[in-house]
Amino acid sequence: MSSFEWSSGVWPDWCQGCGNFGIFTALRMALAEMGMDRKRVVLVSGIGCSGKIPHFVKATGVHALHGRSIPFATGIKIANPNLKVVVHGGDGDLLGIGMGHFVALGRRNPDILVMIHNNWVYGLTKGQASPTLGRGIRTKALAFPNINDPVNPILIGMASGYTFLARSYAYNAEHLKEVIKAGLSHRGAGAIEIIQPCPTWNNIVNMEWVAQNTQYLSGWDPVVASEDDLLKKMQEVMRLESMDKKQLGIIFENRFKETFEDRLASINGYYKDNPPARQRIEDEGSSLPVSMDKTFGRYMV
Amino acid sequence: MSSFEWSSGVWPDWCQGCGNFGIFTALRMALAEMGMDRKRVVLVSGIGCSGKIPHFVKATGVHALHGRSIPFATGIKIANPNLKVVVHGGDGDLLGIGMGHFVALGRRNPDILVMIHNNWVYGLTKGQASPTLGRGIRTKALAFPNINDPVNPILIGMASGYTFLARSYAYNAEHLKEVIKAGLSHRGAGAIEIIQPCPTWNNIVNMEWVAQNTQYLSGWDPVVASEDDLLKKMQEVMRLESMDKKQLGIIFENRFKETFEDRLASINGYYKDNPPARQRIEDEGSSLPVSMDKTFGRYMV
Amino acid sequence: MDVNVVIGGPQGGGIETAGMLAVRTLVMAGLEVFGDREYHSNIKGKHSYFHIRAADRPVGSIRYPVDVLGALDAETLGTHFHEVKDGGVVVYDSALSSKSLTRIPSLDPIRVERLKEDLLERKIGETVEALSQYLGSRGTQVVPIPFSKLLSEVLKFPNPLIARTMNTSITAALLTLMGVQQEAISKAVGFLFREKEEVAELNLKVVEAVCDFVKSYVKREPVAVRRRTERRLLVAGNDSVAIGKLMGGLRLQTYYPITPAADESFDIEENFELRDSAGNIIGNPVVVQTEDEISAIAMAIGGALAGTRSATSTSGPGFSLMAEGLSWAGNNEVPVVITHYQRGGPSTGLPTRHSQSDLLFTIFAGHGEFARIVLASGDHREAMADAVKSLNYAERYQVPVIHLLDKGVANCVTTTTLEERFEITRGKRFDGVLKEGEVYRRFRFTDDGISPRAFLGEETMWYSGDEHNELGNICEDPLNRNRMYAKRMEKSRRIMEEAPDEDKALLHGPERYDDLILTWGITKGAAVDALESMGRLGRRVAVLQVRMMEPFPGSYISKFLSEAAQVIDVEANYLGQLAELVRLRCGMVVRNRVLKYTGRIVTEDEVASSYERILKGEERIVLWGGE
Amino acid sequence: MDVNVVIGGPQGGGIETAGMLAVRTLVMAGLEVFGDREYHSNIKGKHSYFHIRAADRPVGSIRYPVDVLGALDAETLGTHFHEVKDGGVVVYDSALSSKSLTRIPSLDPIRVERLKEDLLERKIGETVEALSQYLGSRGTQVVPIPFSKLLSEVLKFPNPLIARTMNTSITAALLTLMGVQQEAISKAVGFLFREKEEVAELNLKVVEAVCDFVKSYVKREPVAVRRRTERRLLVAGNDSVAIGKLMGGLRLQTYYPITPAADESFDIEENFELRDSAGNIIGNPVVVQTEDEISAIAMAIGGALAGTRSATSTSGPGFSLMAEGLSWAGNNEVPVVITHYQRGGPSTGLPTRHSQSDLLFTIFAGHGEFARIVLASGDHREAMADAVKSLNYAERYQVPVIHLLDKGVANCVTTTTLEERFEITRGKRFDGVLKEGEVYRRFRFTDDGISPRAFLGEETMWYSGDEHNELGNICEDPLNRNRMYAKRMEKSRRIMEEAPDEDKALLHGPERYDDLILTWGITKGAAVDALESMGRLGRRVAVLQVRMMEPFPGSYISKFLSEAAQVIDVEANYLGQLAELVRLRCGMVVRNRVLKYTGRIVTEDEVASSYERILKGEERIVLWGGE
Ligand SMILES: Cc1ncc(C[n+]2csc(CCOP(=O)(O)OP(=O)(O)O)c2C)c(N)n1
Ligand SMILES: Cc1ncc(C[n+]2csc(CCOP(=O)(O)OP(=O)(O)O)c2C)c(N)n1
Ligand code: SF4
Ligand code: SF4
Ligand SMILES: [Mg+2]
Ligand SMILES: [Mg+2]
Repeated sequence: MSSFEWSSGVWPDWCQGCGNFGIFTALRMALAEMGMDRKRVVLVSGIGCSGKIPHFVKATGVHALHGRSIPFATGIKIANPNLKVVVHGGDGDLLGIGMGHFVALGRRNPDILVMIHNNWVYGLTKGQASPTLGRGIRTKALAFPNINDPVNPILIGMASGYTFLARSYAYNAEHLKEVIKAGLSHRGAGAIEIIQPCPTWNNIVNMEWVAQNTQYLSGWDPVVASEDDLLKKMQEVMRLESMDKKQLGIIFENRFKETFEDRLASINGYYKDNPPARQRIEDEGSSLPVSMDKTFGRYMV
Repeated sequence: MSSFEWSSGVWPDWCQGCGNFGIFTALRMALAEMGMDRKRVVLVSGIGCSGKIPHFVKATGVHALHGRSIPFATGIKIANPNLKVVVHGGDGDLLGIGMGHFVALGRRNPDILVMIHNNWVYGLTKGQASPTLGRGIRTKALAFPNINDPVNPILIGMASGYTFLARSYAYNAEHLKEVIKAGLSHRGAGAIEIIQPCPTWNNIVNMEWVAQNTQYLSGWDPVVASEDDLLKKMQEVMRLESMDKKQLGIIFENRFKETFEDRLASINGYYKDNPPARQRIEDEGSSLPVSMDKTFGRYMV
Repeated sequence: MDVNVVIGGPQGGGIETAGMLAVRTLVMAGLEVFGDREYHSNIKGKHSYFHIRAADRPVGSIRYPVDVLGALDAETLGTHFHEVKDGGVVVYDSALSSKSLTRIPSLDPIRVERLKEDLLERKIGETVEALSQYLGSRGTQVVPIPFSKLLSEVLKFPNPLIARTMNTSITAALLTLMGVQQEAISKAVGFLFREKEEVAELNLKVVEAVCDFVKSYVKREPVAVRRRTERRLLVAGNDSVAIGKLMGGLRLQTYYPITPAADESFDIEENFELRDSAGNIIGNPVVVQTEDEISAIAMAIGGALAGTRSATSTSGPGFSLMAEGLSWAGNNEVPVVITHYQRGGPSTGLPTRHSQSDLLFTIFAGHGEFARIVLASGDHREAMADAVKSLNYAERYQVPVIHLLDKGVANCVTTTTLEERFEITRGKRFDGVLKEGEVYRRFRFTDDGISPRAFLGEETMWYSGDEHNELGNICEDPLNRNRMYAKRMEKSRRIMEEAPDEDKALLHGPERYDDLILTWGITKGAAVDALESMGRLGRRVAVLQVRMMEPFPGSYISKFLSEAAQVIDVEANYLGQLAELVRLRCGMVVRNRVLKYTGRIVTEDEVASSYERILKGEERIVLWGGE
Repeated sequence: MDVNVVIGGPQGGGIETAGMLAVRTLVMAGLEVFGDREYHSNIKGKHSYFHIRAADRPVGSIRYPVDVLGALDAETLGTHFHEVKDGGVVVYDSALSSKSLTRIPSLDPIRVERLKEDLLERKIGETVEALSQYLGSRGTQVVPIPFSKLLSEVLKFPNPLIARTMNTSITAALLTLMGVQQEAISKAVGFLFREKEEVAELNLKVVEAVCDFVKSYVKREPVAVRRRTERRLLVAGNDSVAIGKLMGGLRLQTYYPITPAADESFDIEENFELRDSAGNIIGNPVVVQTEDEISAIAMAIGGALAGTRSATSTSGPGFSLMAEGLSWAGNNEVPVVITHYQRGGPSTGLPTRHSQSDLLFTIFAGHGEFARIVLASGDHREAMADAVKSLNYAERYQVPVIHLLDKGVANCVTTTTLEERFEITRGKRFDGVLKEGEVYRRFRFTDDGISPRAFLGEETMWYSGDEHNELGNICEDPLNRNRMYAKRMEKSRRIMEEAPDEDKALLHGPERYDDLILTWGITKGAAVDALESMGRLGRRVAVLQVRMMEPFPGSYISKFLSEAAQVIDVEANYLGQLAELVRLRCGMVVRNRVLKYTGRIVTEDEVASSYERILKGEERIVLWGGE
């Protein structure tokens, strides 16, 4: 299946030169190369330029609420763990209004991959500072330089318990595709920070800036080798993230943590075979013949 | 002024043996010893057992909304930076529903101190797991062991940009008092995680547990010595936080970051002398005589 | 028989168990029982009480004055003594006798002031002793029992154990004084502590010792035990809803803890192994505690999209936070259920107290316009059935449903009968058939306005909070807009056409009436119970209980209202929100309003006496009974 | 004179500048102008247009068909050609001639289908060329101008520059064709680009070249320039509100970006140096972009508690998220202002389109009951004055105020006169006097129900979302509850008693009328503009514009309604929410409803023709005009 077949045919209405085109391309390539079953792929997105992406992809799309794609996705995944659930959102969406959910996802570690379209601005509302914009920077639409410190999604993600963390670049579709594939293959909560130029509002982050301010990781092993290795790996990630240049590639992967699906199964033995979306709930229009004594005995008189 | 004079006289309705009593005591001691002006002290709290504390203190109290004490406090501080604004909240309040604001506070770094009453449970709603409860732990009211990973407020705080981070213990009022004093003296966003036993719902964290699972920091210098020292200090904090025992004391302090008040002043030259709450806005019942041309010239025709 | 009992003490001091023990005992004695729990937003120490009414006919409310008061502390005596009938019974630990009634730190200063004035006026001293003399002088049977002495001497209990069984002691004593047989008490104790054998044994001993001691004080007729054959459930409203949801096929419940909703989720979690009569597991729900209510509604929506019957359960503050998600569900025709238990507002308000003040908010919550159903239950049996109906309505019409309850229903306990089977209708499903080249259209325009629904994973499809075309893709075209908007909105009309009358409103009492009490929620119980005494005033009175609040059955309701000479609205809020809604939807003005917003439920006698006052010309009556 | 112009092109392609250039030029020519912006929820590429109406009397709406269409792309021609008057003017770049009208990727598939049908029916080919022939055949003056050639030959512009000045070119051309003098255009260009000298110069050259070229095509009378002496403002509603807030003493604005509210916060930020006539700074507001709307309302409340006039500005989704904070503000009697610009719902809906569908939601938003004010402005002048009034009302009654606007007001541009002084009333303040041992009571019971307010820092005090006593400490006492609840609720009555009539509703047109148009918000403009033509049908017609929505001036409104033979409700939603509100509050049924929910504003002619249809017996009319 070619990546072309993953286009829905809806016209992508991003600005010329928008990094979202690169993400769109890389995503389709990854889905095509992995031979995904489109019926099982659910892209859940927030509101923003980034949030429109599911409409353009020929898979199921849930264009949710600003900042709430993660809980929508979590609900879907819990109800039907057989779906491949992917989240797309802007930096404002996921790390501003949605920060509480972003952290909560790490704590749960469901098998959901989050792609952060990081353009440092609120694109669709005309260029306000997003939570990733550096302090002192004044992008096009700002009346004053930004006075908030930026969040680093990798560090917040690590502190929140994400088990897969990576960074890539929207205009390097090949690299991004590989990172997405790795993210989709990982079992657990993953986040990819995608540097996504927004030529319309972000006059700082252009190709030149990226060339000067990023660097592809080489010789870096992101995988936590053993539980004892965890601290060292995390400290190293911290070092990577404090470097002048943004590191591109897979930054952190921890395969030792159970997924939320496994955890649910641990307290609910029927979960795996019988997740909510698969359960029978009626019998020819009637509720199932529950045994009152066995199930509700404590209320009986 | 004795700490007794900082009691409002309202009966604290916490359970016998609740760690909140210790926090209440230490707070009053700190305020008394620092000779604070009670009119200028504003305690802002969330909803929970912890959230009731401002009612018991003879200072101004704003018992806000569940999870929203931080933005209430931020609005107060911005409007009147001459107030000493302190936040009290539960672990559920600040790190669950309020996590987005908790992170945002770090990014802004206003001179606000946040005290996290960490009892690992939702006290006032009868003992559900809070975001700090360890995975696999089953406190009294839980039907099953907890399946979420805990957040570590220190690590999340560090990733969010807090400039003062500490941990103390509710039953060690003397230690806690000193930590609070240090926090109140620090200029910038501070957070103190207070281990707060909840004898009613948390049957795990009792005095014994604390004795076995905590340790007072000694020989640890929390202060970031220079901007270059930052990475190392943060890596060290990570190490401290990955130890089996919880470290008690001041864990991290960074004095190099401008406060939000300073940042506002940097883009708004009149802010310091003339913050919103101090500005004149009328003249004998009329709006001030604004110069239309100078102020609104661009709209004039 | 119609007996009212209050057992009070400090929150966390065993009042909950005491009350449930009394309730269960009385139920086991074959009586109809209704129990109301009143407690502060506090875990331990503040005053809390259980008000129990036992009668030989079904009851859905409480009454004042009470026949029996059992006090675990002095605060209870000071707070409730004025509510005891002359000739009633008051039981307490004789160790309290020297206690002050007013120097009690947990007592609200406002309450202290009022109590002092009251004592002064009645010329009562400030101690328990003084109070008990006063009560005795009014013909009340005051029974201070030396429990400590009794239990230490007879049972050789150490002090802490005596303290821990004080609730059972007091309860056993007051039940005995009411004429209940020891056997019934012991049975109830056995049931309550069925999972803790040792505790059960200790408590049984206490019962024995206490009953033995109290026997001589009994002045009442023994309560005759009625044997009942039908199987019943003894439940709080929270339990009812949990059972209904489970029976109704709910498989995903999300929640963020909040009073008085959280117990329902606890219930579901604990009852999670649904077994058929052969004992086989037939499905098990997942209960997820979320990081906030925004997440709770979002996850429930996610579950619903995936084809799972999904709900979330909350109260006012949480519901406020769900408004945005509700609007998304409305736009996307998502069958999701929000179970909303009202409590005292605004804001945190009176978080553990009753209220019916969110009616209009639930009807208009969420920006923009969309169809929704708001279904309000008036008692425990309805709560259970409506939980099922809500899930059915949601899927049948593909709309969000708000199942509206209140703290009264949530926390009051009573018995209800058991339906073993409920109807389940899942609505129009996509049959999987697509023509060559055809793409599944989630929002296909159809004649009946309902698009066949496929679950996520069955086909590719799109959802969007933006206005969308039939495929679910964003579309700003004005004509598509008009059509899609109308498709969503016209569901309300359809629902109203198809809903059975019993879901719209219920008439209690005579079919032909002079005056009509208009009410809803738990307040219905008081109104129905008051029918008999209201009927004695010479006019025929009936009660109209409205159940479907949105879409509102305007013409159905109007018909009932227009047949009444006087309509009297009774509800637990300030505005008379149901009366306002009636004005909005029926264009009829209900001027007589009996309102209560203290956070305590409306009592039978409050309804009866208000009716009388209305007949005498009063229009707006504000109630305040209950502590 | 009454001319309607549409200039369209791809979003981000300079339409905004083109429109503002045309508007300013026409204003400078002394005309009254009203401009409506229509754009997709998209940054670049989707179709967008500016509809401008210029007349010699004040106007508050637009009309169809239009006199002049200026097209920057083929999509504009295909989309709007049917809206051009026979005999009108169409201007576009001749380079478009060979373009297809239907093979345009940015065009919605639904729109493509409809366009194809339309072209087929009218027997027009699918190219611009074919369309222009068709239009010419209907008497329309079609003017394809070879801009590229012109600018490269005359001005030696390189291609990119030609593209970037295409908007000025088209605008200059169409203004010239309308009979506007070049001088006026050049002046407007000079103003628009006043901060970028080079750009100004380039554009001035373009104007010169284009005007020169187009001159020969002009068939219209020259527009006579009227000199006006009074000072006016040319503003969008967002600007109006920003100016009003600044004049009204706002010093803290919090916001989370959302269309169509965010521009207001930009405005305040940029206008932040308030200077008096001597040029001295007299104060400067702080504008804070928050992490979400929950934080926005919470911070604004915080600011208000500290004594700062504080507001937040949002639209539907954000307002939904503020419901919980609003309820806290209601409980704590906080003077905070929420400026709410309605847009198309539900959910994300039509985020850049007009709507008036949040009326009932704003009135009932937030759990529990509390007093609030909802004040709705109908035009730009009101928007400014009401921003001040909202701040005054909030402090005077210590209630949250929702200043209710819509996308229509927010984004439409027009001129308004200037008030240089507004009344400021800060309400009852604490005088600092306390008796020995007395503690400041923030919620003191007073005769007029308003407690003297101290700001944080002036005294110690308590606030709580829980029910509280006079001190602000948690209190669950039932009698205190009744009193404190009533204290809050009774404010509504007081506000209604004291509000001046002009804040309640405004009657436009004759004082004695046969029929009455009931409306609100931007829709008022269309209704008022339609008065003249409606009057021609032989009946006296007036317009009642309701402004205060909560508390609702029921009796004041009833009086007007009851004097009309027919009342016709006109608004931009599905239900007719104002008509519903009237039913609720006045008990009067307004059956005739003219509704529009496509997201496009109601036009003058839609009101006029709907009125005619209503007279002929139609009851519910759904409008759909505008692309
Ligand atoms: C609750 C809510 N608040 C505000 C908005 C308005 N809004 C739309 S997109 C957006 C932000 C977009 O920024 P980001 O998430 O970074 O996405 P981008 O457009 O940059 O891809 C906002 C605030 C909304 N849709 N919902
Ligand atoms: C929006 C909202 N949701 C839920 C609640 C109910 N609630 C009251 S206290 C509380 C949690 C308390 O836990 P925590 O914050 O840890 O405080 P603690 O009681 O343990 O001190 C909750 C969920 C609420 N008040 N508001
Ligand atoms: S505004 Fe920026 S992010 Fe949005 S579509 Fe345009 S370039 Fe992309
Ligand atoms: S429940 Fe726990 S936290 Fe709350 S008052 Fe009791 S002991 Fe303290
Ligand atoms: Mg962004
Ligand atoms: Mg807690």
